[in-house]
Amino acid sequence: MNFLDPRILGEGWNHFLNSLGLSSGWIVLINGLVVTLILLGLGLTSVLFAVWLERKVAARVQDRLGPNRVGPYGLVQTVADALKLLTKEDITPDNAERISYNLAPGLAVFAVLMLLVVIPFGPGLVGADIDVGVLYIVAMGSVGIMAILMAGWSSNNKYALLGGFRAVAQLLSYEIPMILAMSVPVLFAGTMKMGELVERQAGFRWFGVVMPAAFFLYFLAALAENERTPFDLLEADSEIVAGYHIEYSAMKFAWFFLAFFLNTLILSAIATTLFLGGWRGPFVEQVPILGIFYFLAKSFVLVFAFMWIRATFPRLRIDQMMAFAWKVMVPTGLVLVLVAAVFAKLPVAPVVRDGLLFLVNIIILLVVAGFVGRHLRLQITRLSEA
Amino acid sequence: MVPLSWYLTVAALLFVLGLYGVLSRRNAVAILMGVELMLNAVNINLIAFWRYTRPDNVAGLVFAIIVLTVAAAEAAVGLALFIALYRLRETVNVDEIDLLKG
Amino acid sequence: MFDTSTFIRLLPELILLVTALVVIFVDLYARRRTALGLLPGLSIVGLALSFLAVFAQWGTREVVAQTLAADTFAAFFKMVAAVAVILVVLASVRYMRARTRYVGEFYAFLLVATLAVYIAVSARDLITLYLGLETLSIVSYVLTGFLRDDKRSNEAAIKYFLYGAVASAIMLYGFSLLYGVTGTTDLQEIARRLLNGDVLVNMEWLAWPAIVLVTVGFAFKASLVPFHQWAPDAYEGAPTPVTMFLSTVSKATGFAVMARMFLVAMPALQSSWTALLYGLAVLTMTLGNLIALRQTSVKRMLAYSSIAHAGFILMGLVAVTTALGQPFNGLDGVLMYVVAYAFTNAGAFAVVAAVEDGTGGATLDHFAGLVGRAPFLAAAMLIFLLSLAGVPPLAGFAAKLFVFAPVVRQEYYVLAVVALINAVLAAGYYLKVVKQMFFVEEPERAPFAVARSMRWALWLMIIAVFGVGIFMNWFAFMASQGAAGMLGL
Amino acid sequence: MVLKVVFLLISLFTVGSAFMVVTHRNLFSSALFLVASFFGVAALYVLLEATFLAVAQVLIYVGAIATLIVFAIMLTRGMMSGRTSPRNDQAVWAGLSSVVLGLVLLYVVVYRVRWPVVEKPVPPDTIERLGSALVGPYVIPFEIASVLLLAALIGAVLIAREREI
Amino acid sequence: MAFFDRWVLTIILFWPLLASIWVLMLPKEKEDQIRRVSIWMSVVPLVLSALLFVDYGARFLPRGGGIHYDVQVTWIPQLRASYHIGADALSVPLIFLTALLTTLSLYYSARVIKHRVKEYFFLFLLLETGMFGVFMALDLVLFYVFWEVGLVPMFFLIGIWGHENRMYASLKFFLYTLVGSVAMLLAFLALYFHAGTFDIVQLAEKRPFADDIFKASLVFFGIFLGLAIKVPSWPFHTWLPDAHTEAPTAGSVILAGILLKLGAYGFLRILLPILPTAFAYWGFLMVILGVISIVYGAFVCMAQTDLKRLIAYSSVSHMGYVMLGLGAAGVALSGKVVPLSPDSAALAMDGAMLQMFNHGIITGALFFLVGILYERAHTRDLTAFGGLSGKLPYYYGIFMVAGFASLGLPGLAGFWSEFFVFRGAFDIVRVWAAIGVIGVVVTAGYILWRIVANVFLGEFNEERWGDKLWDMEGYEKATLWPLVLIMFILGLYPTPLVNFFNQAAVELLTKAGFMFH
Repeated sequence: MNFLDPRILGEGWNHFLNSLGLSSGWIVLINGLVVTLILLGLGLTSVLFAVWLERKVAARVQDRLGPNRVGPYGLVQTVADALKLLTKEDITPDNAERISYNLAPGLAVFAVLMLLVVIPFGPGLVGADIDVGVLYIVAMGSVGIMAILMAGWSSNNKYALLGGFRAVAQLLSYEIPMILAMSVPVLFAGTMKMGELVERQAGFRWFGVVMPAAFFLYFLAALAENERTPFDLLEADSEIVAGYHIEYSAMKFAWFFLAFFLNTLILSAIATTLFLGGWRGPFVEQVPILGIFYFLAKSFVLVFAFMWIRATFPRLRIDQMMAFAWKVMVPTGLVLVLVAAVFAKLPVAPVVRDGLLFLVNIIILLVVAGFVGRHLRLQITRLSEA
Repeated sequence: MVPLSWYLTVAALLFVLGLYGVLSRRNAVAILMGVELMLNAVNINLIAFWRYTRPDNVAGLVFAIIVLTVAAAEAAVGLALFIALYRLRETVNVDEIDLLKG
Repeated sequence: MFDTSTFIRLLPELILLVTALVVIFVDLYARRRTALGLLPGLSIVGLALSFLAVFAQWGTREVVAQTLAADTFAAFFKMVAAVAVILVVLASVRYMRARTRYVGEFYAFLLVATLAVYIAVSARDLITLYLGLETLSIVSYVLTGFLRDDKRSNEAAIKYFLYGAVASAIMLYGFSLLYGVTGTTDLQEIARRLLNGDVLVNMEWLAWPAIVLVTVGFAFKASLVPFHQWAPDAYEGAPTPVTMFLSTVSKATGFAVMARMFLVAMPALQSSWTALLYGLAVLTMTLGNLIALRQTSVKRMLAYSSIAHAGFILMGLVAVTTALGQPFNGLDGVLMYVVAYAFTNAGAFAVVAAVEDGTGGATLDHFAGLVGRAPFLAAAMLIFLLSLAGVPPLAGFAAKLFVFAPVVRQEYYVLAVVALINAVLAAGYYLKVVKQMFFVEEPERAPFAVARSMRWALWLMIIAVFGVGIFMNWFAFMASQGAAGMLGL
Repeated sequence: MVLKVVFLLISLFTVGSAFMVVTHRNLFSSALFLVASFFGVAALYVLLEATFLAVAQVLIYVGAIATLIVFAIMLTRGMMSGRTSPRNDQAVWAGLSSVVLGLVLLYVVVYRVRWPVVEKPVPPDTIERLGSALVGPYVIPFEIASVLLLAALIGAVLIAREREI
Repeated sequence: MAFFDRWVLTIILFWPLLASIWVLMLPKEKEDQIRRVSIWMSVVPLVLSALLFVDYGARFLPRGGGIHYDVQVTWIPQLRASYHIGADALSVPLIFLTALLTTLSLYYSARVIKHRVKEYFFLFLLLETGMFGVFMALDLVLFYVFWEVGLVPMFFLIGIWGHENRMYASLKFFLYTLVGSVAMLLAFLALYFHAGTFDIVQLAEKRPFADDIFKASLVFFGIFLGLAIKVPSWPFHTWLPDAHTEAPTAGSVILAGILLKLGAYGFLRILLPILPTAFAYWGFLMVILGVISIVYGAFVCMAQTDLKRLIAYSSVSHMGYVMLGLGAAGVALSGKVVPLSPDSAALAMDGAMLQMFNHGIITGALFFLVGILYERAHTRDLTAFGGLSGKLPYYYGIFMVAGFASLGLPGLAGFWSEFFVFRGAFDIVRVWAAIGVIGVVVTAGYILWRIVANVFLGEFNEERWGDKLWDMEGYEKATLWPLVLIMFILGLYPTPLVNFFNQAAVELLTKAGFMFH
């Protein structure tokens, strides 16, 4: 079964390149290109699938059929749509700020694609397992915000600008609970390397299971980061007609579209890595290639959850959304980080520790839920009185 | 390996460009951008010195991190001031704020 | 490395930090009326406790947490800062209440600024030093622009901010060069490696750029010409209590770090920095005074005067001798001047604040006939102005004595003559204010009252101004101990 | 050799962007060039084997500072139309003095001073060292930095907040 | 006696300060009480200083003078500066003069000053402490402190209660004096660094810079500037006419009577003992400045139409005598000119000191007289008057006494001092003394021709003055009689005072290294 271990495959590949008599510089270059191509291919294919899935899920929730004409179960529908988009006329508004207008979509995709580099798809299957992987993810996230700002500004459109503003407000706000949630496993594992984070979740001691509250926090923040309902205010059609990408059409719109779905996938992938044990699963030790399937499976479960929520929930009001980030999620995140820091140093057996941690997490979840619930009830009473 | 002086040259150029921006711009935000360039130059210096003279002592890196942090705090306060200024006066051009003179 | 003794050494800083947090929380949760009464009291208690904590440790000379120096030099400045900030708080009670809702934040910021001063004056490491200075600066920007709906306050803050950001960037570049050449951020270590010439060839080529760049940052904090342009605007536009703070504590900090930086880290380059500071001192006092002569706003006049005084303080550093045990070594002059000046200038600005409160402005015209309208204020202002002019037996005289002395000792004749001319120039515009207050009579203008806390503050400062002048010996003793106790020398 | 070429490309990109930052008429474009320049600097850090700093550079400079700047530019957009000259009346002097300062710096820093360069590899545990340094010898700066950030946060909110009625 | 010796100076020194604080505490509406308190309080130092005069004369003068009643308490140990006060044959008479003039001024002011009474008396008493302090200080820091303390109240006295141009005059007065005093401070510091102490007695023993005439001169001129501005010697005199003219009457009296003496006193107390070489080296310069002051001052008087300004310029001229006397002593000290009699140096100095005292009395009286006239006429224009001798005979009489004393009529105080100065100076700097005599002649000219002829003789302008001018009242007589009496006493029997000053002069010159054969 060794040939199914990607690590050995990689060694073989390197061996093959060496046997061709290439210098080490070239090998690095070729490997880089190959990895890039693989990641790109994987990413883009997944997007095609994800778009189809989204439409199907939404249709099912809304009691429709969804795409079903092009290809089996409409599977090729997305390809057709993409082709349509690519062939449409590319419009640039007259007063647009050309450079940033044209750069923004590319940058948006670039920011997300860059994240693929650090995600471990399977044992040893990672583009570059850098020391500061988690930090890198956070850093790249801010580049995405930049792209949205550029788009919003350069379109020279009121709605686009408003969308841009909202984007910054929302994305920056939710980045903080997200970072806090991400730092919980980091603290616990004592590393920022994505690969090692997965290693530390051996034996079903997934961080998401041990610390459900952190996972939940991350998930909520990811929803917002991905501009998904109920946090899709920056493109809310009914308010600001699609927000920052209102002026974009054809190819450039496709870029944003791509970035959006890629983001969904990658946020799920990160969640999988950090909280759901990454590629870990039964028999992975024996059949490493299984890791990829486990990884994709877990990720798509999360993606499905994203879609489900999108199709189900109504949109929040902007003040509610901001209040939720700053008054609920940030404090909760801080508490969680504190708890994790304390428990990571607790001198007890791992099992006991994990059990305690789980309990504490559940308590925190309940308390927060209780607070939010009480607040909501109060508001409702106040509304009904008024 | 790239010689240290190359890095220092880049840093010096960034520094001087930043300074030029600071001295020549009218817009407060643009001045702030110049300052950020200067701070970047400083950080290049620090990290280059760290790498080339004492890679086993992290003082240079710590310094650079602190500079980053301070830069963020400074930018936050500065931009808040600019926004307040714009609200009060509808301008962020430095040579148009001249209530205080003498 | 973090044992109990470290915490005890850090007690003054910790007290300030805790007080700041308490102030914020009280402000959040207490009723507004209670808070208004409580907050200044809390701040003063915290500052006083912190002062006591510093005082209790007077005489120590050791390294705390590797990057701080718990020495008498730092302790001296800390005590000055604590006392001065207490006065600022007293002077701001009514002033700030009338102008902003965010009183709690104001006091918290003052406390954090004091904390930054504590850190900066005791830093013995480039990183800590920079961070202390920068924290002080950033908090000062906020304090300056605290009255955000007031165009002047905002403008002052922006000018302060822009100059400050640039100056600190330039200073940092100098720091980075120092770090590069010595490979360390520890001041003493830097001094050692600079003295060991073998570290690098051509060090003398670096001396000037490094010193000039580094000095820019300090000169900005201490508002030395030509890095002073922010000062008059910031002083005039800032809320007057903040001006008190900027012109005393903040400025003193500039001198403290300058002294430590040059004396501890760069004794090897003394001839270079002395020459630079010499020029700066001459420029600073002359220009400051000449421009002050033309002012019609008392606040602005005091601003320029405080620039000029920075030049006087600088004389102490120019003429510093490394024999820090002896009196009149220059450094003790800096310390004396800082104390005297803190009380005096804070007092003068406090009177300005009170006059602003009572008359709505602070131009010379608002001071006309003050003696008939608020005799206490007029008398207090007179005392402060005379002290600024260096008339004995007030604090300013003690200060002048201690900075003139080293200059005479080093036989810097030109500097002495320049200082002489400047002393007279300065007296010229101080007397202008005195003239307005006492010689001009405005019987038709109504008298006005002074807030009680302000009265307290003024009395304290008057007593202090006389005290420093008459019991010069005690302060000189502290100053010489402070100077001699600088860690690393 | 490859490194040198890469270095030159990156520096050219960085300095070029910086040049555009200070000369471009349109402030928003200036800000974008600033971002580019920040990226270039981050790349230089990677060349210097300071990965953490490179990431931090992107995170803080691009993610926080540049975003703030762009945000501020958008909020004050009435002024960005570029109708008036972006330069003040002392631009020529600024240019001259900058050039002079640059020449002096380059002459002294690059040409005159012999820096105490040692050829040593970066220890593999640099990040651990950095972490322990921040809570070890440099704990005071670290803590003060946190105080500073909190103060700046409150201060910025206080100042930029909408006016109450 | 021990108690007296130890405490008398301190009590004299701080009594007025206490009085001023008392005044400060009184509510400002109770003007009469303020006046009473000030006057009676000021009598105490007057009595004590008179006692001091008698006591010193009886106990110490016969036994070779010297500094007595000294108190030394450490003040700034690091700098070896102390609260060191004491009095010798030179300062005892001057302390008495100060107390006397202050009491008279307060008494006179009590009737005249009706505006901002409290502040006035407060400042006046503060001023007295400052003046006492200068005459007593034996420590340079202390000396400087009191020197400056005297400055501020006078600034206010001129600025608040002065005449039309008071603001300009007060500012000019303050700034001029400040220039000098800061220069003096720098020079003091140089002395300190050379000798390691601020104590005047010790410094006189150590003779700093005795072997380095360049640095000695530098220090000398630092101090000289401060003192010469105060004296004031030509060319530093320009503040004086303005200040004197604009000051209120009592202010002018004190200014001319005592503050000018502070400068001359400094020459004797500091420059001569501590820097004898430089003093000798630059003695000739002082002679020249003195003679220029005498002649220039006198001629300018001739051109005045403002009565008060005239008296003010006469002060420049009269203080020139002091400078001439001191300079002559200095020249003798240098040994470049060998006088026929070694006593000439002491004589010149005697004359200078006598002149200090006499000028205080005489000019004080003259300023009172001018003030009295101004109170009635509200003008100081000489030409506006005429024929007052008939209308105000009493006033005329007193004025004539003071005027003749001023021009040095034998039988009155002024004669002796001029006589001594010229007698001493002739032997040492003959030509310059001779030129100086021109000044004496011109003095007679302006007293008789400008003042007497214009104001008292001629025709009375009935139309303008009618019954607006009346003769002296009781309090005015009471103010002036003591001064007039002293003029007569000193004119007829100057011996006691000359004894004092001669003792001081001999002492100072001996210590400075002058050889009496």
